Amino acid sequence: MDLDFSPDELAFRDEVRQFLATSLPAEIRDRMRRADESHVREDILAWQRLLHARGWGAPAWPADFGGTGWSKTQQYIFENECSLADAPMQLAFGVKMVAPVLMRYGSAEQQARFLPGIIEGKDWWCQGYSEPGSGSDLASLKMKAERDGDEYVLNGQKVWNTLGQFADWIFCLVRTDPTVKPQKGISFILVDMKSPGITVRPTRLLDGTFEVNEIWFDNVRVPAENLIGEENLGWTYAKFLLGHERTNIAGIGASKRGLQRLREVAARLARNGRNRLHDPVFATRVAQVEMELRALEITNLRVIFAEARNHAPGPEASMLKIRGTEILQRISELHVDLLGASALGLDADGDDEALQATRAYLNLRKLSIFGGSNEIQRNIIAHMILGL
Amino acid sequence: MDLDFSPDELAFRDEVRQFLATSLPAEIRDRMRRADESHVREDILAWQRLLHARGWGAPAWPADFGGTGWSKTQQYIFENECSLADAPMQLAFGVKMVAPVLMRYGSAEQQARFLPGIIEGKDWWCQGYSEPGSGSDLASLKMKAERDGDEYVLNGQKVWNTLGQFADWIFCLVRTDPTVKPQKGISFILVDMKSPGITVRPTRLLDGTFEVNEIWFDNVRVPAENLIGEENLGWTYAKFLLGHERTNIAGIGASKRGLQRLREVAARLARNGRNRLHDPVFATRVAQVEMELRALEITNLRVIFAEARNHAPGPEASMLKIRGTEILQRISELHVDLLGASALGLDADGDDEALQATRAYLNLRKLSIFGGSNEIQRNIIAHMILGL
Amino acid sequence: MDFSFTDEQQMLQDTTRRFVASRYSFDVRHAIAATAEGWSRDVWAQMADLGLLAINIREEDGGLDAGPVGTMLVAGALGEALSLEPFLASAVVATHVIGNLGSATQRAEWLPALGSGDLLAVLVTDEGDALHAAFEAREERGGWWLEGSLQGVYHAGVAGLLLVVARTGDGTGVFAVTPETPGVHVSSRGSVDGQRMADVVLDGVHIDVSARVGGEALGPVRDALDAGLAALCSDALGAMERILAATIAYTRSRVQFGTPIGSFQALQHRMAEMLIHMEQARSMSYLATAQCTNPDLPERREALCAAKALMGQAARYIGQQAVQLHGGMGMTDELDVSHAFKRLLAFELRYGTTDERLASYREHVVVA
Amino acid sequence: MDFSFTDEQQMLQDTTRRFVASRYSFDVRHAIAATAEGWSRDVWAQMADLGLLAINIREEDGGLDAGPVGTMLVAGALGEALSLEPFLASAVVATHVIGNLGSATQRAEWLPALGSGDLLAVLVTDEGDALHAAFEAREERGGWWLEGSLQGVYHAGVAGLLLVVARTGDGTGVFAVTPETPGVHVSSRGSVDGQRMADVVLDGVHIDVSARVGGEALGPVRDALDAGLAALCSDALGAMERILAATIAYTRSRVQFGTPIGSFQALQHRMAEMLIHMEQARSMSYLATAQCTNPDLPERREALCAAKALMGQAARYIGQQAVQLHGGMGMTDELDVSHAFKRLLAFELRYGTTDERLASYREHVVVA
Repeated sequence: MDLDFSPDELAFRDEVRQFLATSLPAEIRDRMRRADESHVREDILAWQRLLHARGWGAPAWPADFGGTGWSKTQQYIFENECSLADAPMQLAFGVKMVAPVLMRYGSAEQQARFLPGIIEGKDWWCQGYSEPGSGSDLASLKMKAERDGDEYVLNGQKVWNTLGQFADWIFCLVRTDPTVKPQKGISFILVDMKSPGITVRPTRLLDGTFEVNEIWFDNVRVPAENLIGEENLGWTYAKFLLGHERTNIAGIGASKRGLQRLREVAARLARNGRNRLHDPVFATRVAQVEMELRALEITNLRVIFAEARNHAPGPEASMLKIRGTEILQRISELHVDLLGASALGLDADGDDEALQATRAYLNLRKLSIFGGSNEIQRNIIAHMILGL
Repeated sequence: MDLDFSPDELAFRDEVRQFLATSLPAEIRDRMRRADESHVREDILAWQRLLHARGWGAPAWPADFGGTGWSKTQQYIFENECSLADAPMQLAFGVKMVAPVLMRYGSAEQQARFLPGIIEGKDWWCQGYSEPGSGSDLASLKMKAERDGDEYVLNGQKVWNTLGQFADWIFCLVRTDPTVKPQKGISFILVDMKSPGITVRPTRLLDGTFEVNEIWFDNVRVPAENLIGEENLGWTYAKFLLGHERTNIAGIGASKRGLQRLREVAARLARNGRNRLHDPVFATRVAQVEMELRALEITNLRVIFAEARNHAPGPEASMLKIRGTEILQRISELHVDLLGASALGLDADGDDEALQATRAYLNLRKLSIFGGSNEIQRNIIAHMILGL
Repeated sequence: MDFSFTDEQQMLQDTTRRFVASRYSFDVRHAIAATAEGWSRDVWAQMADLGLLAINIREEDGGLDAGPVGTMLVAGALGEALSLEPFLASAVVATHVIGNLGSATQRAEWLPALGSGDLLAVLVTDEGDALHAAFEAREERGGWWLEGSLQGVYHAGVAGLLLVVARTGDGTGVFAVTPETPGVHVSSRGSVDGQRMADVVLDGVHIDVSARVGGEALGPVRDALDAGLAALCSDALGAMERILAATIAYTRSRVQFGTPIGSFQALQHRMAEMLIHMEQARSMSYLATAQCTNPDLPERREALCAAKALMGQAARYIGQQAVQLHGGMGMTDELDVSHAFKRLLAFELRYGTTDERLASYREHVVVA
Repeated sequence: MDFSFTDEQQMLQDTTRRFVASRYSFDVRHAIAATAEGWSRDVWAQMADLGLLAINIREEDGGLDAGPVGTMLVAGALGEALSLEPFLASAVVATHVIGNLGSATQRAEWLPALGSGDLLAVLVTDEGDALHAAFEAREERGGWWLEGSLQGVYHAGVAGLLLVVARTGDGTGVFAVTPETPGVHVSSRGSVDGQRMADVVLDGVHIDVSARVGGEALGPVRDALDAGLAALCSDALGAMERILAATIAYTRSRVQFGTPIGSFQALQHRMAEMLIHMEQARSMSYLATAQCTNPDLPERREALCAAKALMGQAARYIGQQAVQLHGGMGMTDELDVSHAFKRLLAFELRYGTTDERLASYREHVVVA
């Protein structure tokens, strides 16, 4: 048993740090630091191109497809260092979600057609899973895809589509057979967002930002060659994808960065008086989070270690999701509580730490809702781990 | 709206205080203070006799039956003052549980036979409700009572019987008709604990004390005249009784006394160093409880006020039960945490505040389990108040 | 001990509730929030017509004098409606200061206009700490010079009269300043709850000696802020009622896995806990109302700190759970839940944060 | 980074688990607890036979030297069995002190006897604070005078050798005292977890100069206590595993309203939360094991404080919920749940309480 990174892993970490220090453009880093999403598409794709140029465009892909061949631990180190350096998160929908499905279930033609655009930072992908009434109960989805010659005709609505307003492509779960039980009649298909009949309406969120969309499909015609695998087997691919969505689910790096920033803000506010971190009551709340985060990092590494041996992410990821999101949310509460009445302002210009703190507090409410609500995660633990 | 007691109520409170100061025997008070239960039967019955002599033997009974005719607010004041003065709690099974059933559903003969022994502090009553497998799901109880001439013959087992090892009488729910749906075949019957065929086995609890019993009934013959009301209508009487069990359910007086004692112990420990209440972190936990208790006292008075107008205790009592028991349990945690490693000892002699604190912490775990577990109370709130 | 309301108080509550029910739907509010000023002068005029702006004016000054309980009931109904109007700032706090501190002339000049809605006044001071004066007043050449700045003063951007609290050298004074006075800079921005607040800068502002409102002002300012705090607590309770009712209704109607999610026990227990928090908050709102005029200042302060701190905790729990139980819908701007959530967040931060109030309470009751 | 165990470590764990499974059932433990001494010399001898008492003795001293990881695995299995034997006191802490501090003669005299189970030694010091010396040692007339008293020393009542930590004037010393020495008063009583502890009074105890164990002892004492803390954390983790497994089994079998109560979602979510607490505790137990020999003392202390504090919180949550979910059965002495609950309570209070450890951690990481 050894909880420390090996010398090789430490050398790798230093290499990543070095790369981030020299290659992450300052204007992108500063926008990320300010949570300024005015250039979100450009920033994320530019960073993807820089990563690709370094050969790190797809940490988790097999080397055959242009991936790094890194171990799970290296991937963990990489993602955490990126968070700590205020680098943009890679867009998961392409690199982490549709790509593994393509590599596992796509045809050679599909792989050749779509994977380069993902790793090279050309195509923006988004996800068409949830529908009105089909959130946690995803298998009840209703959007229709009817075969018509060499095409499918899509009709229906997707909701909680993240950042689809910038997307070139969307991967969708659609119902191709309404006569069988829900899981059996679903297919997985790739749709060009420029197709006629697609309407995207961004939803204004409680923090005033536009991060999710409703998307309507009105007789959208999609070439049958865009179907992944076999018709009506989409549920299998969807579950496979959801398993892959879960890397970095604990958000250790983001939480560490959040605590660093809490210290920075506390020190800056202290010019007018004492540092709030010298208040034992507030400091105890901070210590509590630090402590839980330290434990969660070890728990995360334990899960990674077990996965590397068993080759399958297990229901343990639900624990990481629950505690990880709780910690991120609590750090956002600490930011607001540190700022106190200053956190009331919500429409000052973007360069204001109170505004960022308040926006983050509001926005991060989503963490315990999206990606499988924490209630669903507790159900999974009860059923899959505890056997209840 | 006026949150303060009226001048009349304040005068009443002073009268109660005066009585407690002069009439509560010092040795009883000291034993209660030390949680010394070595004389529990004598102490409780002696105190009942003293209350009766003062005309206060049954605060909630109508004056016709020898009660005080006090308002609900006066009853609340009385119980709280008793707690603050370390007086024994009146034995609820007689005064507060079987007596209201007798007054409402018993015959004149039954009332004349049983009520005097209760109010005069002669008879010790206990309750035969729960059975193995029938706790929260009480209606599934199985203990049989079969009519045989002028008698019922009882066979079965009761569990979680509180203080029945000292009892003269037990009121039991028994199954008189196994053929109908569970609630319809239950009867309510009074049983002399000296009857042949009754075996009482005290259960050792986690704190080493004996507070609850298992009771076996083996062909116990009970005169039919001991049946309350009609055969098979016992569920109605049981529910009526459970409604009455809920006075003083919030335990405001006990919590106030617990916080007083926490201060006393903190001050005594402070002779060796600083008072733990000057540690802002510990003090914040104390303040948190004080604050919630202050709110709960007002909530309790609001419920009493509403009940006095509506003449029926509602599901709001569930809120009082939940928060009241949580507060009592948290105060017991504060006692243990205040004492730290000193609280480890569990078999020192009885006059040791660490021992008391640890025993209380262990023992009070029962509060959220017995009397309708807090989970059941939340179900009640969800169904009866929220309409879910 | 009596938890009933008088017929007059009940009527005031009914009036306000009927008014917001018929005139202040969620859509109306949404439209008002989107305007430049962020509140409605038309609604304000209707509130004046109903007498709501005169409830903190004494009868001898021509008002309704409904007292803390009446104010509690009106503020609660306005909070439930998530009202954006400056009721608390003008009709409670500023009205209080003028009524208690102003000379007969000042009262006669301003109170009728406040009651009729023609004048809107705002007290410019740190609402979280009556002892903290952000401004300095210097007497000179037959007048007063005012200097200082303060951020985040609710509704100061639309006030016709700024009542500036300033240190005077030998105490505390309140000074009536119109926003047009040279050197007065008021810049509005939005608060997280959708109301407007302003940063107020007084840069060498000179006013006439007669602009001082009454004499030593610390007591009346503290009294007015305490009345404001009690009303704010009631406002928050209204928002809690709104958000809990919305959550119950949503979970009853939202179907997943073939059943309403409100039938899932884990969610039921969460809502039961929300209810308990809310009822405890209601008790504390009553306490704040009963104590905000207590002449025993330490007792008053202890009670108000406890009320604000406990209600702040309840606001956080109820607000967060309401969003969570609404799932993705709770994250959007489209339902009332997110707006009530943000109003509850503002409640936590205003008039002394939960942390600050709990620390004060602790110092009063534990260490004492 | 590697979370696997060596074959030797795995074997040690299997050996201990098999041993307690076959020889230390709940009924056996119950019977042992009811004896006057409260532990079993027979069990102790069997543990010695299996080598478990020699795992903290170095190979050159004839031991197995299984290190912190081996100790963690043995202590975890003993904790799961709720073992009452003085493994931690004698085979970990006291053995450590003698091994690291003792002269060659002392090691040769005592270590084999400790490993064989013939000698039982206990370190007499404040386990929560290595810097707090409860005893004074004065050198005089070719020997040492010891004075002082300490309460609640686990297993001191049955030790053949008391290793008393005392202030020497120029530092800290450890002094070997037999309980028969005049002036030594050791009175045993029960701890809440069913183990025995003793109050130790040294009233003018005179011992030979050779009874001092090695020289300056602060470092070795601290090292031994840190090894003890890591083992205690592992013991607590074992108790958590026991109590959670018992709770899951109970809720699966206990039927109410026609279904097992384990099918109620509110209870399922509670148990999911217990699991998360336990897995976080497991991570911290690993951390304590990895760090208890770290030569960087501030780093070690920070890690151990975090581990103890977080595991203390987990112990409280898991213990309380386990009793709650067992309903009335959890309140009785008859199932293992209440005994595991009390062991977890003892864990919270021993080796620095949760509060104390969290405060230390806070001072290290937040204020620094």
